[in-house]
Amino acid sequence: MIPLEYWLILSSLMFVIGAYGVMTRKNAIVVLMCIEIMLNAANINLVAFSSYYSTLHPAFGTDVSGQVFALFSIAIAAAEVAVGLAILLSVYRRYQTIDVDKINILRW
Amino acid sequence: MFEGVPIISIIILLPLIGAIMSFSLGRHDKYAKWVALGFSTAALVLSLLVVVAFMVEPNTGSEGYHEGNGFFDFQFYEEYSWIESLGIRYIVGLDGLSIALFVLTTLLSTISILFSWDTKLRPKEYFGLMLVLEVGVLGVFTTLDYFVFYVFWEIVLIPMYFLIGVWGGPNKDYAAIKFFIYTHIASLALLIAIMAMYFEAGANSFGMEDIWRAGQSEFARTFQIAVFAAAFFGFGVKLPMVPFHTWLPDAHVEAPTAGSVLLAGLLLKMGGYGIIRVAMPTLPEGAEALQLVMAAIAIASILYGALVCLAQRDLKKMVAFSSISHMGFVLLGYATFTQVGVAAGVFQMFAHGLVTAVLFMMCGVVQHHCGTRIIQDLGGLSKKMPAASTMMTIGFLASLGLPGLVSFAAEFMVLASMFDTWALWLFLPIISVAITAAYYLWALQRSMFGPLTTKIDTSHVHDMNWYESVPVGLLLALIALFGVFPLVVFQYIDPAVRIVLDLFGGG
Amino acid sequence: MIDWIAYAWLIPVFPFLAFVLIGLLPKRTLGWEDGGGYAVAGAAGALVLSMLVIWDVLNGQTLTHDAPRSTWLIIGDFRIEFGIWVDQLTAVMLVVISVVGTLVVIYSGGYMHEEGVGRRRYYAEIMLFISVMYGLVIADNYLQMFIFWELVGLCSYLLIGFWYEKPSAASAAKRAFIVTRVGDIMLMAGLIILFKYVGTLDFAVLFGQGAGSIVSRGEIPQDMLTLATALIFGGAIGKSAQFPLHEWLPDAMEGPTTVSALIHAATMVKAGVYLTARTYPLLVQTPESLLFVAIIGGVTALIAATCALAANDIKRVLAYSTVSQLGYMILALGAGGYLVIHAHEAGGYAAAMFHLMNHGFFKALLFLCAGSVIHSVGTNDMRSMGGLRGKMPITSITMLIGSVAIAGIPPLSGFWSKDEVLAAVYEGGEFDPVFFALWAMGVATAFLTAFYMFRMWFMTFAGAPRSEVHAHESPKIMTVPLMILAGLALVSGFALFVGEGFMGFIERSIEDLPVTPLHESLTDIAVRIFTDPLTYVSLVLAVAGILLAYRVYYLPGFDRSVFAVGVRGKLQRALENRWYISQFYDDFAVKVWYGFALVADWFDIYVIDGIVNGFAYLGANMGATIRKAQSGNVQRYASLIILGIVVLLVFILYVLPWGGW
Amino acid sequence: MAVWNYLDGFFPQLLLIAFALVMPAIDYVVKDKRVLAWASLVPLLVLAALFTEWLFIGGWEPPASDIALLEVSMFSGLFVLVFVFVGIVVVLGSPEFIKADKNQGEYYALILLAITGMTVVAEAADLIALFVGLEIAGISSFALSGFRKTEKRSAEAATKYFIVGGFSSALTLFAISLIYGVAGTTQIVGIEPVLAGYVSGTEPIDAGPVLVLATVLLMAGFGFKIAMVPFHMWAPDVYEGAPTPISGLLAAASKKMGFAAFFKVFLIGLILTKTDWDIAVGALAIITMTVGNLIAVSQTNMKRLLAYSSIAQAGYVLIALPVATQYAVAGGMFHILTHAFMKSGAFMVVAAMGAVAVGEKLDDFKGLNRRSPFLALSMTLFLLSLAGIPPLAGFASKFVLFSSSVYASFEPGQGWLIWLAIAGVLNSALSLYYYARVIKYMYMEKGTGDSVKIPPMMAVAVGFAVLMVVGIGLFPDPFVSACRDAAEAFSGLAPGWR
Repeated sequence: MIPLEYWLILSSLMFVIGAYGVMTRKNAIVVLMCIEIMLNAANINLVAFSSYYSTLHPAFGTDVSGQVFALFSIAIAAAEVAVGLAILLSVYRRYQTIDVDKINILRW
Repeated sequence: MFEGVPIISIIILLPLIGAIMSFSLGRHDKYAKWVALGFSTAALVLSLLVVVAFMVEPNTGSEGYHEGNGFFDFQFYEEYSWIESLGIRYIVGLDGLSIALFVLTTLLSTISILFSWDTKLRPKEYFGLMLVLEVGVLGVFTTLDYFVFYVFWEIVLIPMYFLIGVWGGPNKDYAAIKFFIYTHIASLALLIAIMAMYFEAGANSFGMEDIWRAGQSEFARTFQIAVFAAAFFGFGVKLPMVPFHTWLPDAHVEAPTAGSVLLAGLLLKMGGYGIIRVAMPTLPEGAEALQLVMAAIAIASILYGALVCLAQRDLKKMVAFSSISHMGFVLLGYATFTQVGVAAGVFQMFAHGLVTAVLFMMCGVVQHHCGTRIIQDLGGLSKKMPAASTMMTIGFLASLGLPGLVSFAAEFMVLASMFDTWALWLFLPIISVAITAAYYLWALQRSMFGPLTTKIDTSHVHDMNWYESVPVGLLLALIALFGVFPLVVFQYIDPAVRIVLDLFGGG
Repeated sequence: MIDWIAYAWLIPVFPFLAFVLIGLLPKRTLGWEDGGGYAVAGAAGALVLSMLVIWDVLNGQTLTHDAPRSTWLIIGDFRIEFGIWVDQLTAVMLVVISVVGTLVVIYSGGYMHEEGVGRRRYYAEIMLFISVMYGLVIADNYLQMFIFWELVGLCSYLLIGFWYEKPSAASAAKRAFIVTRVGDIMLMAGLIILFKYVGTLDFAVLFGQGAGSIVSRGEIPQDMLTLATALIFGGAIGKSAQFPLHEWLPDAMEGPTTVSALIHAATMVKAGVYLTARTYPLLVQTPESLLFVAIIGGVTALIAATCALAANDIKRVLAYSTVSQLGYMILALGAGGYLVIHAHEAGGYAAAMFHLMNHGFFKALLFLCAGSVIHSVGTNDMRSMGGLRGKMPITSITMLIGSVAIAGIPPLSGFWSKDEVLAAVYEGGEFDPVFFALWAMGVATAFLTAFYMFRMWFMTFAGAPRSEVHAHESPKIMTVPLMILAGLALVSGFALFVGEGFMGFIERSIEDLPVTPLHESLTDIAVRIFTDPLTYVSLVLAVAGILLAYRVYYLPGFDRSVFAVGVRGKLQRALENRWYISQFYDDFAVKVWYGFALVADWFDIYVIDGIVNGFAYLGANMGATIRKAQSGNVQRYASLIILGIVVLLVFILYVLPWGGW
Repeated sequence: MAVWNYLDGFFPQLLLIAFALVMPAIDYVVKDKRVLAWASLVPLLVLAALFTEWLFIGGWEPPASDIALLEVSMFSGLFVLVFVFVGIVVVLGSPEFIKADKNQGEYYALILLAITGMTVVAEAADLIALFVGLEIAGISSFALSGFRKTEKRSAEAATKYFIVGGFSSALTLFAISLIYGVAGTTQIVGIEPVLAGYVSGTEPIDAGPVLVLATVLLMAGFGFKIAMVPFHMWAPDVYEGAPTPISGLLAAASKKMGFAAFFKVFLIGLILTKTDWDIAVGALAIITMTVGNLIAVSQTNMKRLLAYSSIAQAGYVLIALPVATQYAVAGGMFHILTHAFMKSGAFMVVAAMGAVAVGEKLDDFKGLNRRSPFLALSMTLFLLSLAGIPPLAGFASKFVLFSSSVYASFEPGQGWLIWLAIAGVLNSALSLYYYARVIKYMYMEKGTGDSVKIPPMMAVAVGFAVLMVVGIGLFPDPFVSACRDAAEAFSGLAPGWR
């Protein structure tokens, strides 16, 4: 069995990569994708912790709530993407761009 | 006389009703002054009846009498629950400390309304706000629950903010906001002090008496010092004390005359009243620990205020600074912790209320008739306005502590108690007596005497209107009356002050 | 037989009623001279009652500690009561106030005739003054006295500034008030000290009345009593225009001459002397204060006399003369205290009060004469007078009588009292040699007094007219009071020899001190006066002064330009500038205090308020800087979130444990 | 009926969702779009009536939830009531504001859904429910803020809100996953016993940096919702760009949802490690109120000003967290309650002005007293209440809130808490500066333009908020009691909590 740490390292890397992408990429679609990466990093965590539950918490037996949680979050992420894309579409109509640097008439 | 009648609540409510009526006059705003005068006069008349009914030698069993058992004894006592979950009650009552200020409030409000008789700009708001102000001040002087006290305390700010901001002078924006925020910060210090006392007392009550009673055993010395410092700051800014006084000259200079009258005549008294009603009795050890601080601030206010007056060019600003100096006497009297000093301090509040009202009204008269208050531009006005000049002279003389007028007894007794406590340090505050004479007489000489000024057009200057001379004349009569017979007021103050000092443990 | 003395409290009521009526009645009901009628009635009513009271006092009645009282104030254990106090000392003051007051009011009917509408104010203020002056002298405790003390100061202020449109008058009035207030502060402080230790300011308690002195009763430490008496005397320094606060009195001559006569010669300025005399039971327990009193008196007498030498304003000459004579009285009181302490005799005290009374008459006379001259000539400057003797015979003669009286030529009143004063001072030398020096100063003053008085008289009435003025004698309403006062100046000195004699009369007011009554018969007094060589010393000097003035200012051929060069020139200029004392006040005191005020004002605006506004500025404008971080770039927002997370992590993981929370 | 037994705990949500679902249909049917508003008011009014009866009168009680996802207590009930009240105000204020827009059915549906999400968060007993609730509310409000598709600013606001919101959701979810890993449970009340080793057969867990990381990430995630500095940057932009009633919804309700989550997770789940986060949260509270107020001073757009003011108000409520007493929670709840009314009311005033084409710039408020005395007076009351001037609601709640920190500071070692109160009052004074400026504009400056007529539904919305602000100020007793009951219920959730 792959040690838990490996999963955690993977998820952490994905999380950091996603965060980095949100901060740096100019294309709003890519930013959206980076957010998805971050959400999925958390999903990996949830599933991994659920799988290794009995080693982590020997007193409690097993628990699947992490995996349930992951299912919920996948669904939510999907909804979020749907709304997000719609919003980006309407932004593109008004701004003729989805470069997040250019979308800044609201400030100060 | 008022068995079973909640007379104090009625007196507080009357101006409130008047204010609401005045605000809702719509286009008939020329009647606003009549509404305001009617309701404030009604309150005045009732408050005078209250004075008549007030028992100097109380009959302890009578209705509305509330025995303090060590705390102040109140008459016309009313008590209703308000916010039960926090132990907040609406309690009002009068005793010797408050009754003079209570009547002063109704009196000065009525007089200021009369004095503003020719207000043309937005009269219904103007007179409505004056009445709201009266409500707030009346509440502060009568309520006996800290929470309600604070509520009234803050309510006062709003009408005054508007009075300065709408009807004020050229720099009114700055002055109004400065007044509002500066005094609000002080109020918040007071608020924290009130919260601290409430919790430390643990009586689940904001009642002054309850907290005092619990505090007898619950308030440790360090706690008292800290809370007294906060409360003293809160009250002291209102007083105002040096160096937290700078809101006052600005507010006064810009405020309309009646606003200045109420500001100096009543709002400053709230600070002085708070110290004697709240801070000193409830936190005696704190007061004792900070006695020298109080005294030092008082003396600094007295001297500094007087000195700055000498340099003023604006008549009204001079009067404003003189208030700082004179209110310093109040604080100095308190700081002595002697019967004479504290009683004289309380009396000085009353005296200053009457005198300063006259002074500000006279400044208003000068401004109104001559279009300027700059002393250097005035001169020789006696010729043009003899009545105004006479009244101004008497007002100034009263303010500089001329015997036979009301301030003298207070100042003399404060100084006497000062010597009693600090011996020859007496010579510091007493210098101000000469400086005060100097700035008043100098101002009088340059504004009223000498040849008629040519710096302003004086062709249209005429003497005071009836609505100016009647209020001022009435106040001057009272100034002389209480100057000759101070006992009329002292008889109320003295027993209450005795209770304050008893709270100091043998004081 | 009505017990008039019990009605002494009514004396001030008459003029006060007149004051109220004149002040409040409609103008058309005021009648003669716009209220003059009410004024005369008020003054006369008080005069009549005063005389009745004085009659009672002469018959041995007094009203002191058993007088009826009313409560003014109760604070805690203190009860401040007001009452009346009539003894021999009060009686002397009553005589002066009532007589001079009434005559001045009558005289005003002529003198103020041209004033028009201002007369109403004038009479009201004069009536108020007379009323409170009575109140001052019948007060039975220091606080009550202080109240009236301040009120007479107020009236003085108002009346000096009567012609307020003259800048110099307005300024002089203000000065007078402020300078006397400096004295009043000292008085107030002194009273406060007494009040603290004794718990009351009633004369009856303070003066012991048989219960021993307050020091011996252990109520007040000796050093505090000394301080208190010195401070109380400080009040007298201000009110009686003693050095170094004397300069206000010459300035006060800006008021109408009647006011100068009444307030600044006969009555109010005597209040300081009265106060010092009244405080005698305390003063004699503090020799240091007494010495202080005497020195101030002596110095004042001499300095004021020198200042009078070079004055050209007729009223200023009289004003300095007043200051000088007040110095005499104070000097006599100081010396008299030593006599009471060491010899148990009241000579100095009695002399001071005797001089007070005589001076009240002759100085009022001199002022009213000067007023008559000014009324006629229209100027105060003696350099434009001269030769008025023929045109104003009554004025010139009455003024001559006054001048002779003040110069101390027998048998006019000034001689007797001045002689008694100098004798008392000389006698004090037995107990402290300083008094010999003070006596010498007094004698020198006597010489100078004679000189400058006659300089004035000669410059005014003798010689040829120095300007084109159509002088004429004043109307009867003015000259009759002059004649009455002249008569009094002639005869009041003989009070020394009437009845039990003035000395015997007045010393009864301090007999508790204790004082051994003078066992001199009235003839003994006369004999003592005329056999004492010192009498002749001062007499000869006075005559010499007159002759010198005659030589310099009357006989032709004296070249007065010698006064303008060399050392004499410097001296002349110093005298003309009143020893630069006035300049000192203007340049130093006023400018320094005003400078302080300007600095304080600057401090207030730029430092205290500057700090307040600085905070306000920060609050109002810091946001404008911070909000620049809100760039509108959403990625910056996300970056800031990450940054915040990192900072929080560092804080919790590293700073928090390290900080020792 | 077995299903119903599981679902009856969800009945408020079900009611809201049901109405949300029929909205587009109604939109399709009716011509007068105001009917939509009336329809969406139905569930809100029903819930408002029921919860008011429960919390303030007694009688009706909500059915208890049989599943472990939700807890129904007075604590959650009060939050639900706040959300519902805000919903009422927002819905009342909407028809006039969006009368020119298309797809109004979706608008109301989304409002109802957002409120549904909020109520889920309020009632959540499990981190799963919490997260789902946050996302339902979040996604609905992303869409709502971009509702005016034709407007550049609305679209931009939605984009920013969405990006930052999604980012924050990710942070939250990651944190929750870590907590799950450490504590082995998603039950909020279950976390503390595990960490403390109360559960039989377990030792206390020293999770160390992992738990700290989770805590900090949660701070960021929830801090985003409540616009806590430095996670606040989106708020002014979004409030400004979104349709004004939606700004009101975000400020008055969405923010409160963040607090519900914050209270639950930090004061129940993470109470054991309070010493790790209390100073940090206290410091952030002070920074938040100060920054919010300072920047608000320099604003010229009214909505933006109110946004910064909301940030500052969030700082005040945050005081309750480090203080962490029952009284503090009551104070926090009370301020949440009053702030909901004052802020939604203030936004409704701005919305009303927008609806009658007056404008939302500060300059547009000049002389408002002449143009619409009602709006000017209402705004004045809201602003004074926000500043904490008695006797208005904001004063009463600030009083309770600040006093809780004063009280707690008497405890040994807790003296630093007094600084929270001091910072709070100083900030109140600072905030007075810009509130007073608005009042000055309305009453003391001369404006242009004629008097305006306010649409009746908006007037009702504003009037309702005014009524509550004044009413709570004058008679705070029932509200204080309700907050105390709520706080008691709250502390009852976690055994051993003081």
